[in-house]
Amino acid sequence: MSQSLNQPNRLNEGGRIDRSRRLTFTFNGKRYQGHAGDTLASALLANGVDIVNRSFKYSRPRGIVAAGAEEPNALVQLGSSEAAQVPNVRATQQALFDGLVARSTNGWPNVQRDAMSLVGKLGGRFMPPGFYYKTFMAPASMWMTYEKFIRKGAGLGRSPMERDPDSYDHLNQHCDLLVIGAGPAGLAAALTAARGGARVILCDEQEELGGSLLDSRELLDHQPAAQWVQRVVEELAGLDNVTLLPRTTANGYHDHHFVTLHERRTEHLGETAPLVDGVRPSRSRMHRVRAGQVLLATGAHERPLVYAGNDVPGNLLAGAVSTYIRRYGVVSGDRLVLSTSNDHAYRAALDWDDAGREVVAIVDARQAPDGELVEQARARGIRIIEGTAVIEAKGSSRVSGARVATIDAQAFKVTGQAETLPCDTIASSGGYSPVIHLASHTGARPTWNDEILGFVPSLLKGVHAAGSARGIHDLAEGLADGVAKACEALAALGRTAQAIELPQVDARREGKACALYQVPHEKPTLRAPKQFVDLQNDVTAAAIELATREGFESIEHVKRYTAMGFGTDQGKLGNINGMAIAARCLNKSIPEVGTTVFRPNYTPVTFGAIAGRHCRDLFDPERYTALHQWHVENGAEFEDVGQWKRPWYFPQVRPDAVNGERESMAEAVARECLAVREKVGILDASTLGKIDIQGPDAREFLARIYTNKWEKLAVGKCRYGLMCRDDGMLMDDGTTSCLGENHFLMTTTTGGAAGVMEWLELWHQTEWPELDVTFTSVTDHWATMTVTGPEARKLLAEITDIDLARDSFKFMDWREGRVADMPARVFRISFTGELAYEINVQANYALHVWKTLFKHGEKYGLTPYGTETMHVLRAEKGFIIAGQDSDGSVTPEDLGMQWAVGYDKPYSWVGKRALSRSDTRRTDRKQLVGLRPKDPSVVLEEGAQIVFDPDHAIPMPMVGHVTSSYYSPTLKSGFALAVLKGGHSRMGETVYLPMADGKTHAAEIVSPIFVDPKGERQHV
Amino acid sequence: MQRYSGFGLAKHTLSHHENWERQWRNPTPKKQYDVIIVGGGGHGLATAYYLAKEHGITNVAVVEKGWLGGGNTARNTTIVRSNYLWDESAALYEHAMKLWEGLSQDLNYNVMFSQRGVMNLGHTLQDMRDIQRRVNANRLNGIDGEVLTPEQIQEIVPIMDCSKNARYPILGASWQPRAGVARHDAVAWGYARAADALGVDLLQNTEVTGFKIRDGRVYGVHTNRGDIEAKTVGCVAAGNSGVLAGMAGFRLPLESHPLQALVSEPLKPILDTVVMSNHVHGYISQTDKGDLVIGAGIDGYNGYGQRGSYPTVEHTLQAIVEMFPIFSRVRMNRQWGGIVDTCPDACPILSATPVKGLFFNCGWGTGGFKATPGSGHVFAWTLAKNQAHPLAAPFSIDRFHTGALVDEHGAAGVAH
Amino acid sequence: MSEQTATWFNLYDARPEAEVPAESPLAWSYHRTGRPAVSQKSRVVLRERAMLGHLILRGGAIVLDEAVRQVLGFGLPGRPNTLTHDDGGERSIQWLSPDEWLVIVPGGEEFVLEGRLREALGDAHYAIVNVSGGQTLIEIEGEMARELLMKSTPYDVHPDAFPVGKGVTTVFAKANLILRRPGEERWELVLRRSFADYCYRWILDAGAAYTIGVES
Amino acid sequence: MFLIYCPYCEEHREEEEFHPKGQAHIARPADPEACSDKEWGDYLFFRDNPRGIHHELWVHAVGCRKFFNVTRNTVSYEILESYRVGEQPRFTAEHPEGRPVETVAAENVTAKAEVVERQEGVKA
Repeated sequence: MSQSLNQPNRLNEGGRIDRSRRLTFTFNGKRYQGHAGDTLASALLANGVDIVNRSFKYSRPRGIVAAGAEEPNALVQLGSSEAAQVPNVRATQQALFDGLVARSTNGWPNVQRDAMSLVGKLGGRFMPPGFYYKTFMAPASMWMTYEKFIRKGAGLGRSPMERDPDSYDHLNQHCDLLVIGAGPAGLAAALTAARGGARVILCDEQEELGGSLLDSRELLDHQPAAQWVQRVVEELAGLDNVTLLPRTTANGYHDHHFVTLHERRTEHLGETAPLVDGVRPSRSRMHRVRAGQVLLATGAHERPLVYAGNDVPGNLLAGAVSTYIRRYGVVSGDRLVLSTSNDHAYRAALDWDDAGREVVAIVDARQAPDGELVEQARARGIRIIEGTAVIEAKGSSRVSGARVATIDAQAFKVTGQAETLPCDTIASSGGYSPVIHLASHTGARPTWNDEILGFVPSLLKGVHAAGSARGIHDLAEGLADGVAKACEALAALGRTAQAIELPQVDARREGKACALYQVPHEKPTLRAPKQFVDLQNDVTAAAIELATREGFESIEHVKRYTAMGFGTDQGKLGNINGMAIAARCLNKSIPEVGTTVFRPNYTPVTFGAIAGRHCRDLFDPERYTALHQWHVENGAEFEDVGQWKRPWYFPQVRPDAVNGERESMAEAVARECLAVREKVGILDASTLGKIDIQGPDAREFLARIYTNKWEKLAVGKCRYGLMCRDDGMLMDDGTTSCLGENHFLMTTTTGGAAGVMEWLELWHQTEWPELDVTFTSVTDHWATMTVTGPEARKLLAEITDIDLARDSFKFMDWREGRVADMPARVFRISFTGELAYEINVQANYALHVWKTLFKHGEKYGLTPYGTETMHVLRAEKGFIIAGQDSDGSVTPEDLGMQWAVGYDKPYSWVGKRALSRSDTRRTDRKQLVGLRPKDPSVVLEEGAQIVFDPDHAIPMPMVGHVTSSYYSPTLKSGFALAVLKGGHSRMGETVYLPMADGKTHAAEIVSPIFVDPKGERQHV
Repeated sequence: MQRYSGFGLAKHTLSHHENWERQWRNPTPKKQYDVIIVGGGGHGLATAYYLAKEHGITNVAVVEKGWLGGGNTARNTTIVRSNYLWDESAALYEHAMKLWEGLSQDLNYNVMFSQRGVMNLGHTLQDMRDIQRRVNANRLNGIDGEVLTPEQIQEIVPIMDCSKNARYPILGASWQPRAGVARHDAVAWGYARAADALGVDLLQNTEVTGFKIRDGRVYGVHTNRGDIEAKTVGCVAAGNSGVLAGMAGFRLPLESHPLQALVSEPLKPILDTVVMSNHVHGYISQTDKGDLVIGAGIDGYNGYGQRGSYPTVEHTLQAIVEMFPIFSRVRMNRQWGGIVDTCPDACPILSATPVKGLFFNCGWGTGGFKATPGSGHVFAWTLAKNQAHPLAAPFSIDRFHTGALVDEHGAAGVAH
Repeated sequence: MSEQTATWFNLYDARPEAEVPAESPLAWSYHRTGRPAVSQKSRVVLRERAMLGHLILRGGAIVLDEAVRQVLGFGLPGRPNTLTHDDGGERSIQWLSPDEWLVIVPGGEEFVLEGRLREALGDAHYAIVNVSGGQTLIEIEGEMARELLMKSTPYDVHPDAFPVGKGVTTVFAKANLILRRPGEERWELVLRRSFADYCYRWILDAGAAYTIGVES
Repeated sequence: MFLIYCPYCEEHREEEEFHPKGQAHIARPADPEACSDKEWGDYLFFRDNPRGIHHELWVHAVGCRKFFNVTRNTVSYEILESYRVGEQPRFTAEHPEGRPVETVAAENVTAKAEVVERQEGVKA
């Protein structure tokens, strides 16, 4: 075979690429061409690009090693525009598209000539594992400076600096059987289950389904395996009960068979999702799969051998060599040396030979290998050197030769003279590790199997593994295993499945593999040239040996001390070799050293895909009242209260405005406050929680859940209540009205509504099921408008048929009637201390009532006000806000609200017992008081800490803090509420508030009721 | 103990690193010790170290069922800060902070304590009230801290979305410049090496299976490697404390919950402080290796599985992308879970128990790592003197009966 | 209704007699976000059925069933997570919990219905709550309606798991709602008023890929 | 993410619909005023925290809003059963393989009877 003109390593035929479609791409600023069907890695190899990156710690040149998810080196920064940057993309998993732009993540000024490599060469020896811990300690003050330099070397790729133009979404999936991996076992399993009528999802991380069959030398039914794949995939695609997901990685296996599958929907098309019909589809999608049973057909990863210089570009996995040749028509060099411990890897040499390139030698660690593939190689005249291994790769930016020698793997010794074989590629294979990551996510520890020289997964109930994923590497057996496991999985679901007919596979005799991990060198490991175990994190065999020497004996310690396995590949290639080396050093067996644990993700997933659509405007629900549009149109600023958007204040255009300037918050609030105190204001109080309570035991229930008494509250009356947890601390408050003998309407704080509802149900369902009472949330059903101020009655009278006369509709009464032609419940309760009516109407009609009020209200100066004014007005009256003036450590007594505590109620209500514990009986507890700054122009800072002695040295004994503080336009002074140690008995004393700006404010302890202490105004 | 220094490193380089000594021995358990520490995490090792160093009690065994520092020490997000609300907790964490500040030198082990500042964001008016309350309290307690405006925040973290049109706009933040992060594993190893050098026996793969108790007094422990005796036993076993208390015949007001964390792939330096938000719920920093370390929420159920529920991770990353929209295309590498033992008031227990001679140090919840030196220091004092250290006194088990909780949880929700 | 029970509960028509303008919970959404037109390309169509009567029934199944049959002419759904409806499909009852049902009737009927049910139920233990102002119902239809739901709710909406006649309360994006399937092609979503805008914006966002249209 | 069987909805639902509410079977002392501070503190704050089988209270918050109990292994996270408030578990630390169904059913008869009575609604 000859080679393609401008792609020196591209074969003229073969592979699954589309040669008619040429794609242009840029790598490190240079333009290249590849074909549709290429990965970035195969295209780079085709173009003879050897060095794709620089290593993390030593800045050594690195090339492509693998062909899939296990690739440790070929990490690139993708993206031509700033917003489309993606760091650390694995070139072996990135499909090539036209216009792709990528660069190496490390290397300055470029990967060919990297300045840092000098540091690596010279300084590398000064950087054994853990060297950070042993140095940079003196002088102590210099650490932050040292660290600045250390940080300069941090990272692989870089974050984009602009917002992501793409979107991501989630799809919730459910199935009977999830099959992960569409190689031979997965396809056989999926087809079996699908024909059995089960709901099946089949996913595979590669661009097309088929797995190892896509580059297999084997024949199925006497035809290339890929043809069988095509037939099976076509049949599956035609079935309604099957969902096929190529380009989809199962990245996490969570509890109860919840598996996340990350589908790359558009990454193969461009760096941003291309428009379809004018709509930009999601760039990638997370399938949140709840499966009945899961079958892991995830295959195996080949283990490289660990020998000196094994990181020089041109060292590849044997299987990768085959994959590039057979799947992409790319042969990665001219002269190959294969170093192997098993028969299977011989395929690489045969494929290389088929590609018309020279196989210099096969170096087999075994004595007298005799498998069928070995015989095939012999028959072709390929030189096979037995009992030997590549002990060292020569070359710096590309392999130039392989030093091979006979070895004694058991004794870890080189036993013969080394011979140097000139070559440009070394393929190695030390065996195959089942891909057990997903099973490991479930918490099940894998177990070592000496037969296959690898860890096999332990499986929870409902999880199955088939084929290579559990160490069955033989094709015929793997196919049969897929069928068998699918039948088992379906049986567990109570379904039956018929075994499908399997394609005919020629039986192949394979010789036994031998155990070889680190290849011995003539020099001891600490003195030999670097033998890499974890290529991405630059962890060497010497580092592992040193770690064990220093007492790090658990594999977890070794990994953490050396950083082995902490890269973005999670040690897919290196972990087992690392364990083997640690075991050798500690004179233990691999399973004695520990096991290997993997965590999600199997391969990294963008934050965006995990976040899905829950970002920007949809990050969290915004809850609106029925009057929201009016508030927006009338210029309200909004405050976030829980998920609600509440009007905070309504700044108006200033009377002296030239360009429509609006009032400041202070100005708006002062105006709103005075309007309420002097005329009439209106508040949208719809966000308050409202719970409809019905049943013959409703009253008894209230008496148990609230601190105060409810037995005598008459129909037509309202009462304020405090709700405590059973530890005696206030949790919520609100007004509850008696609508009928067995019917109450409870209100809660805005933020507390959902919690209170659940609280009521908790007590009813678990503690007092004998009480006949029901709770229904009506928060959203009723819109609530508070009309308050001296003119409230006059205004309301204009539009209601309810008799508002002072004596017929008293304070803390409620009435029903019409307001603005709407049936309404009107509650005469007040949170401002002024005459107030809370009007509840069915929310669909709220805007009409609100507007009618304004139509009639203009002449009374009706002013809309927001939460800030509400806070000022209630604080002037000493009304607390649960959660602001109380904080989970405050009892009703601390708040001075003994009047709302029914000490002699027959039932020991929730919170009562706790009030008599020794700590709650203390007299020096923090208690609610008012504070009046000595300087009336001062508005104390909310959260300011209170001291008795302002001259005390730091640390100062603090005796309380300011919980609420405002400027009162009524008092023409600042004022505050605070909790203060023993405050109730300290009226009139002076306290101090030392502030960050150096000023110390003095304030007098006063009653928390600042306005209308006798409460006359609300009764008018 | 082989002394570590830059010069020493150079010397070892010449000998191909063949002469490094073990960082700690692997001793055979003795029959008897003066003090047994159950739990070889950061807190346990620190306790042993300070017992030996400050109180001269060196006949000490640290009994660890797995490997040293293998529990929460190995699985946290490494944040160190002391800006707690209540005087009692602030004093304890500030005590720890002061020890952190000289720890690398004290241990001759670089724990990479990096004081890059911690920012707690406020997104609502109540958040801001809580922040002001806490920062004011910290200031008067002598703990550094200030309240930042959105403009100041933007200056320190230019890549954060501080705009008004965020779902929950950032209204301000608390900022503790002395706070930061440390290299978690190194803390355990540093204490282990220093304690070992003073004579402490570190017994790994040694699991306590019961306590030897007679007449209401402890006199040793049963382990899978035989019985070991001591008149004083301190349990520092984080998530497993409840199980140990059960062996000793009493209950603790503790629940063990999964707490998850995750890291991104390594990125070039982009974030050089720690940013936390309780409201949108996520916290984030960047390690010296370049990983973004992100803390997720605590799962509401009990769990010893070292993993939690996936939606918790989703919510956390939604919060991170909300705060840092540019991270949308950054990729999450790995997630894991720790087991946090949480008290109803989100404060620890440092206390004697109903069994004489048996002490517990637990309940650190999400605050354990940052307290490591302080916790060990105060607990060592308590074990040595058989009486609560003044800083430990407020954290006795009794408080759950008297009601004198130190309610960090209820007060301001400044967890983590 | 006996004299005594009349004072047990407060019940009255929360709807006006006069012509009073009303707004559905989605009024603000239509104003701010708008309604993408339905076209040939629309593979999902959304329509609101605003201003219906919504009642919550609480109590024992047997007693309520008897009363409901008497008043509405069809019974309570017997199994969890199912719904029943009258012949015309205009009136429906959905199981919400072992002692809770949602009744949806044409707008304006709910008050009369509540009165007649109370009469039929007499002194039995039960509760009826009118929640008509607190929620609205939207329908979604079209070939991609199911996939749109899969984007939004973890509940299994496959026909095997969600046959016609089923209804559940479940998670929807970051809100919750009632999801029902009254017909082969039609899904109904009962949204809480205060979350309606969020759900609407979510649906439009998730439905953009299907050129979702909203019927006026 | 757990898949939890709701004994009231009679089907499995996703964890996102539920809230965990701590240890199950915590009964409030019948006479709080007769409790010592210690007893009250035990009731308020002290909970079992086993490694292994644990009985928990959950609420189907986004669903039927009913509280119910779950027996779950806190290490493997396997859920062994869901059962209604007032009923006794089949799987316990002493009987990890489960007690005979009939024994549990007999215990729960009384509890069930009460539930049925309330559910069916009794005409006064």
